[in-house]
Amino acid sequence: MLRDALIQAGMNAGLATFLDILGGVLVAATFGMAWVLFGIWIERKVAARIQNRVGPNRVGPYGLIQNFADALKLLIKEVIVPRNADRPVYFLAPVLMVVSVILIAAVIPFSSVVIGTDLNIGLLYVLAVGSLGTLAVLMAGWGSNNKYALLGAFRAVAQLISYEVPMVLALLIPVMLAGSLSMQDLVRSQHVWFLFVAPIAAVLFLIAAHAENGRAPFDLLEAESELIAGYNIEYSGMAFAMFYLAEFMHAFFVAIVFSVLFLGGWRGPGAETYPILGMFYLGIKSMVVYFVTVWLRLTVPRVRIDHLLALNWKIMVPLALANVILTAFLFKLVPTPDYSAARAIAEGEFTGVASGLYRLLGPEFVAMLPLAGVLLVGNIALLVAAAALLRWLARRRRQEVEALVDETEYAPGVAAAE
Amino acid sequence: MEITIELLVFLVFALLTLAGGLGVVLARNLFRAALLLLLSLFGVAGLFVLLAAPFLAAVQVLIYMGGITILIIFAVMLTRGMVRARNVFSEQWDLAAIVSLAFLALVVYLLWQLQQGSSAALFAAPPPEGGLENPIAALGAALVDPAQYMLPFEVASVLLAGALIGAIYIARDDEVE
Amino acid sequence: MDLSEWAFIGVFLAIAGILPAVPIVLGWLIGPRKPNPIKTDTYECGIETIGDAWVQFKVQYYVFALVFLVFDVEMVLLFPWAVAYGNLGLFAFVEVLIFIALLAVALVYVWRKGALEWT
Amino acid sequence: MVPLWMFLLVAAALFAIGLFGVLSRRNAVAILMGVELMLNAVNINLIAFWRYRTPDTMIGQAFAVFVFVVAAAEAAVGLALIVAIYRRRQSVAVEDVNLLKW
Repeated sequence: MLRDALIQAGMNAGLATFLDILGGVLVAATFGMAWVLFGIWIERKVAARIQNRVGPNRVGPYGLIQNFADALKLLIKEVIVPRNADRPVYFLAPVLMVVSVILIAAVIPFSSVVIGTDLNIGLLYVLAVGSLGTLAVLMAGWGSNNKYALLGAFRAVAQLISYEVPMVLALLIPVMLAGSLSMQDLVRSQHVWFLFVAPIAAVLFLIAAHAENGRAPFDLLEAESELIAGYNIEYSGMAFAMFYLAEFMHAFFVAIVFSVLFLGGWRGPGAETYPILGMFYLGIKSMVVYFVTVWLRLTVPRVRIDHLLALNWKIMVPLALANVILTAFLFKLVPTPDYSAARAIAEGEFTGVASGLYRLLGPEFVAMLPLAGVLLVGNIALLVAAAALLRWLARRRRQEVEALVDETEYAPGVAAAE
Repeated sequence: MEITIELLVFLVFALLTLAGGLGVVLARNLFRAALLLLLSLFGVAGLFVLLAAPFLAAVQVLIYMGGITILIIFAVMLTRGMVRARNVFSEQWDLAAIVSLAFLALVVYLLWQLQQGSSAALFAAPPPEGGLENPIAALGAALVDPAQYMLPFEVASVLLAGALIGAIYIARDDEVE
Repeated sequence: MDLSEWAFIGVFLAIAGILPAVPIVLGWLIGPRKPNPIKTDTYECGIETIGDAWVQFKVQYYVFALVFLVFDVEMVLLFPWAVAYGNLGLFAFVEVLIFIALLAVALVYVWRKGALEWT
Repeated sequence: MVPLWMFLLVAAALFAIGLFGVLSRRNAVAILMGVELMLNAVNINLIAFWRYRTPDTMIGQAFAVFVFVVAAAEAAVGLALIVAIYRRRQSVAVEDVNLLKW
């Protein structure tokens, strides 16, 4: 749009293209950062409500400009560089951390027309960019040259790479259903929200992405009481602020990506004709998801590292693998939805209840219902089976322990008999 | 030859790749070497994008930068004491340099010969237009097509399973603690 | 293929690198800079640091990285399949079933070997 | 437009650099990094030829994907061996691993 206007104003086509791209980039890149200044305030207010406090309330109305004050304060703080630090690595780490998060914004479809660039490998791009954050953590740990930092970084990396597995496995399901990796295609094929078609994948993705972000209950990356803040212990001032910024931005982007992949993105009544409505819908959806993650963060206590890794490798990964196989099987079992036929019925002559239904609910939605229903039932069945299996395993384990207790002389029954 | 933006971008990525590679080979500190390896791998990913293979670029970042390099860094950390060693090169480094340079010279000579001779047209021509409509779907179909790559696909799974089992078996030999 | 959409990513990469670098440089310029030996010492809860940060790490970290790498590669192989799956026949399902089953066998082995325990 | 020979030249140079690393370094991990560089050089070649010769099939890309698989397997087993050797001998210098040498 901007490009055409500039060319009409008599500008060189190449320069106009560049300015067009630059404009888009600046908007998409600063969007995340601008959000954080506001989002931290929301999060602090929500946290305060949950913990029965007031939250920021001094700087500005309702403490709204508290964050600007904080940012200013961090700006005039000294950036202390430890003597033994590996300087280039030390300073590169926070930059890479922010880059790995901010780059996600390039492919997020904010509405049917507003998208940075619709790569045909969009989702894979998101995953690839996200995996760079792991390297930033390692670099921060090494660059600080501190035992706590390096140990914390190693733990953090063990957690981050572990949870990447169920996350990626869960994302195979939307890709399979949409038949494309492009983010815009993924949104457009959600005639029924993928949350209802593939609930297991949605929940697995949300948990894994939350763990990737390193927030409570998975905040072992910066467990204050064990690792005195982990890999970013030696950072101060603005260098530390960048880690903080990256974490908050990541939390918000996780919410957006979840909305795009499982809650229909910008889809909603009238979103195709009025793209601005689409942005509004996406905003609402991602705010709801964001609230859920903040809620989780503030109410669930931190897990132990062995539990954390066991949850991942012994429950989530097998479940995700079973889910992929089940979904693939059911997907082949049900005939592929015939959207063009459905559209023809909806636009054709009015013949009774069926065509009325198609017209009322939208032809694509009705056409996708059988597939969605079968997959939903399959997902529920898998979940019930998994829960039963876990119960059975837990019961067996408990019986083993109880049998062990009976054999020892410390068991109360034995002692009384003697 | 005309200087285009594409050519400049290519030069940048080529420089990243080669400079990173040289850094990996010459760095005394192994952790720095691993970071320079990242730079080189990133350059290669950029070259893949220029070659119209964005899927492979993403895979390069995901597997190489996010997977193999982390494994290498972990191995560096586990085998301490060698990071800031005095002699990073063996006694035969001069021989190694001669062999590598000879190899490079040979390839350059061959390329030059080809450019002068039979492959002149191919070497100067721009890449053909068109290509596949949906390359990723085509790749997916090719990977499971019995007439194409079904066997390598399954063998890859066997290889990876074997590598995992073997590597775990080796890395966790508990008798030496 | 259209390279212009990748031009966007390229420019984005440059901007994304500059954005976080600017505050750090600003902070470096604006903030005070009064290093002293105690301040720039490595932090270790008050006691003096002995030796390098390089303590001996557990092999367990490496084991998790190993399992992750293998899974990562397998998942990347599955992505093209997932994209194409809608147009493929039942054989594609059977093949991927075998593919994942082999992976699951490896996972079960690692599990039984106790390599997934954090000791 | 970038002509094919430029890609081939970069690949050849990267391969030579990797070769030098493999032949000259003492540390086994560094040698493995050299091998990774060589594998990447091969991948550049594969994709360059795919792009300029057969862009309407998936031959080159499929091949490169399998190179990735092999590289991952090689890194996993190779590094596991290095870690195991280090645990036995407290060294990863290749000249210290000479049990089979005579």
